[in-house]
Amino acid sequence: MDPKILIARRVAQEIEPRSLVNLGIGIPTLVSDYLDEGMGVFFQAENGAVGMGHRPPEGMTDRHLTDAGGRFVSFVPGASTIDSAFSFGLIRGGHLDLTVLGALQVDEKGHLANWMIPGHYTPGMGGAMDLVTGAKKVIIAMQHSAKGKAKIVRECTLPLTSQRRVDLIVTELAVMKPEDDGLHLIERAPNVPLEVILEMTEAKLIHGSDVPEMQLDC
Amino acid sequence: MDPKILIARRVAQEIEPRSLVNLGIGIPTLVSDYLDEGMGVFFQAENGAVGMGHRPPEGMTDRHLTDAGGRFVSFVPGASTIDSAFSFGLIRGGHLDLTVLGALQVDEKGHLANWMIPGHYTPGMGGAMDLVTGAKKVIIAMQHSAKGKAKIVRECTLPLTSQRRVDLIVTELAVMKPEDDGLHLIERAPNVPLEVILEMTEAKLIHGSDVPEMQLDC
Amino acid sequence: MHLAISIDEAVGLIPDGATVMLSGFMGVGVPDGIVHALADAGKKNLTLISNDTARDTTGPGPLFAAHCVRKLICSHMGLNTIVQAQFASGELEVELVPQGTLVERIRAAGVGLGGILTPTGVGTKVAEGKEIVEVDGKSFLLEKPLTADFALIAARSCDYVGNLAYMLTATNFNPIMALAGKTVICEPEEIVPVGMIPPDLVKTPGVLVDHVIKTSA
Amino acid sequence: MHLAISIDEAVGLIPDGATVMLSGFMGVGVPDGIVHALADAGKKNLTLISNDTARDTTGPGPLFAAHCVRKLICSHMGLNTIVQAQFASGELEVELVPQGTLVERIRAAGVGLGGILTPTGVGTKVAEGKEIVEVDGKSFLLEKPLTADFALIAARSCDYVGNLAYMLTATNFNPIMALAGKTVICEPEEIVPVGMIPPDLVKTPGVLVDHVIKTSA
Repeated sequence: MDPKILIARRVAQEIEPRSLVNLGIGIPTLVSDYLDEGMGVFFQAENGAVGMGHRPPEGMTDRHLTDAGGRFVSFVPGASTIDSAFSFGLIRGGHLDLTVLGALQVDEKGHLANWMIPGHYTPGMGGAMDLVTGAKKVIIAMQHSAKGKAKIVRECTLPLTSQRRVDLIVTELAVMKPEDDGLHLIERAPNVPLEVILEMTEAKLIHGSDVPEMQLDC
Repeated sequence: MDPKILIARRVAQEIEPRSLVNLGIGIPTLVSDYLDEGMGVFFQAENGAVGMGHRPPEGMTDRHLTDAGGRFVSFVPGASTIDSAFSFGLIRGGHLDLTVLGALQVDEKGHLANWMIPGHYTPGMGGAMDLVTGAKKVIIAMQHSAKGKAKIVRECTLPLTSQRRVDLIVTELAVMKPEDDGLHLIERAPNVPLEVILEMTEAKLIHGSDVPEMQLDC
Repeated sequence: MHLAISIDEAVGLIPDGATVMLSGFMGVGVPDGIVHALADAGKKNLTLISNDTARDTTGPGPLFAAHCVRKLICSHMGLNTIVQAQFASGELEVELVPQGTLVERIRAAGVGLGGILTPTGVGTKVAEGKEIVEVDGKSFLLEKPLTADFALIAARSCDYVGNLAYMLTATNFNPIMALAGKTVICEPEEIVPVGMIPPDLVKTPGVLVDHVIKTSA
Repeated sequence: MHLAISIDEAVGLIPDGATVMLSGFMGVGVPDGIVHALADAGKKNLTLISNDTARDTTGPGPLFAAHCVRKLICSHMGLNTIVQAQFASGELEVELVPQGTLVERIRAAGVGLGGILTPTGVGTKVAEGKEIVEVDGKSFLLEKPLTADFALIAARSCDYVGNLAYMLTATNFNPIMALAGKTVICEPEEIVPVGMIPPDLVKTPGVLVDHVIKTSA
């Protein structure tokens, strides 16, 4: 299975029926493809959409209806438009059930860094600081390492996005959960040996002798 | 002339074309009757109306369209509805050109008291504190005294509505303007002798030897 | 999707002693059905947050007549004789809040801010006991967020997602309180099928609304 | 009533060195006509407040390509290569602000609050040099109001009172910036007769709008 699709499918399992969910750019965006539409999940975007649906067919797009990346989207029945202050009111006010975001680094404490690489690239935090601070649940969805460099580290060396501990980290190799006592390895990807995960991870992972495999139905 | 109508007509002269105006309950409400509709003044009400017009004829009222006193009103062309946060955003944010309010007391410093008489009656401040703090211009429109008791005093004994100095005080006897050096008497009502005004006023009034009369055209 | 509940079910959710935000302005934009039902049910010791107390029999009036309210947080109570009598006798504890501060404190709770910094009330009785914060040489009152166990609101239209549309000056505190109640219960004038309220007309997205009262079948 | 002005007249109002708020989100809901006209006019030393810098040729992009901007206040600039190059070379001074803080700072200026108290950014680089205010044991950043000489905004519809209606996600920062600019200039997609936008559809009352750009006769 494509690593990105594996991650998206595993994250999709975390989504509760009728919840309000914000998906970041990149892998997180793929998550909506693996949800049953009957679950009544509403997707929010920072730019002021509540109830986003897929990109409409060519010829049916409208420049007034886009996601936070500026891509054309549609609205599901019952969708609504809000302004930017209202949008971040939902986010910071604790009305957003879940945000799924990418990361540059995550560390043993569950701290996230995803908005600048000093001296190299400074995209800016956009809505990420508010999302991580305000959402009820934060899931990091990302590839386990970048160009051979560990992204799950002892302590973030890049500027933090928030003091808040993220709730779950999902990669193509593993599912990890930061807790008070450190970072727990709770699932392995199908057919990935424990040793491979430990080798690919700079952070210290807490784990039992038998780490279960992800259950990706279908 | 009825004292209340005299006050309303004099206050009406202060209103600029195309301005946004909030009228308090009582005498201030009458002011709109003495304005030329061609002036394009918009009346705002705290409860979220921008562009209020007169009470509609019987049978044409609607319970969703009222002023801050709960009375039926109409909307002029170009009117709009806003929520309470937006309404006070306009008020506190300095977007309101003028508010006309009643008073229990005003003093030589131009301080206003209009929301409680401790131990006797506590209606509450409603929107008055925000209006006096935020409006570009504040005019007090009231009868000169209440049951023989002076309302224009040396120093307010009732709890203040705001630290802010009001801009003008209009009564059935006089027009007064608080300045850095005290309260200036700038106009007399038609045929009211200076001595009568001084006798009816507890505050010290600064005035020249010849105080001009109000010019109420028509 | 939000299931519509009956007014009795709504009343059953609200225990004695609850803190309740009630929308409306001088009786306009108030969920009158649930107000009367709470009064009839004889709820006790409520803390009521409401812009005003309207008149004796309008807006929140019935709740005072039935002695449901122990503490009132509002900006104006001058036209309700029952409230004035209960305040004078000490039966009713009252916190008066300037109207713009009241709505902004409610909004702050709803949008996750730590409080508001307002010029309103500085140098007055309202400032007593409150922190002053200086910003660039100007003084502001720090007023704290105001939340509630329940927000009881009214709307013109509602769909089965809970999306709300309001009408004219019946809007007032409704969209703000919808942000701030831990449980938000709406009594709409009509419930329409999902999709009937255009996205740009929705003033309160249904994700904020927990229960919708259906008054008829 | 507000008189419609031409795009050239609008450009003439804005001097070099002005602070300009520009609405929009990734190029959507941006007053594109005036952006291009300002770039063509070669304005200099602008301070630009904008959510993001979109891409090289969209949204505020043309202003950077024409070297109009000296200082940028935004939340995201990752997809505009010209901005990245000007930032790297030191030509462009940048203040990065979390998006929710940015919009709330603009709102604070517009609604007369002394600043905002937000949990966002506490314990991060964003908090450096800023005051922390404790409220009931929790820490919040005090972020100051953000105003501008001009707010340049876009709308779907506008009438000759200046009332504005927006469409879908082209709404974004527009209604908030309309509150906060000292002079507010709107470039609508259409101008309609007064009364054609129903009161409940007006998202920005005309009293906030100073000038409306009419692009055709």
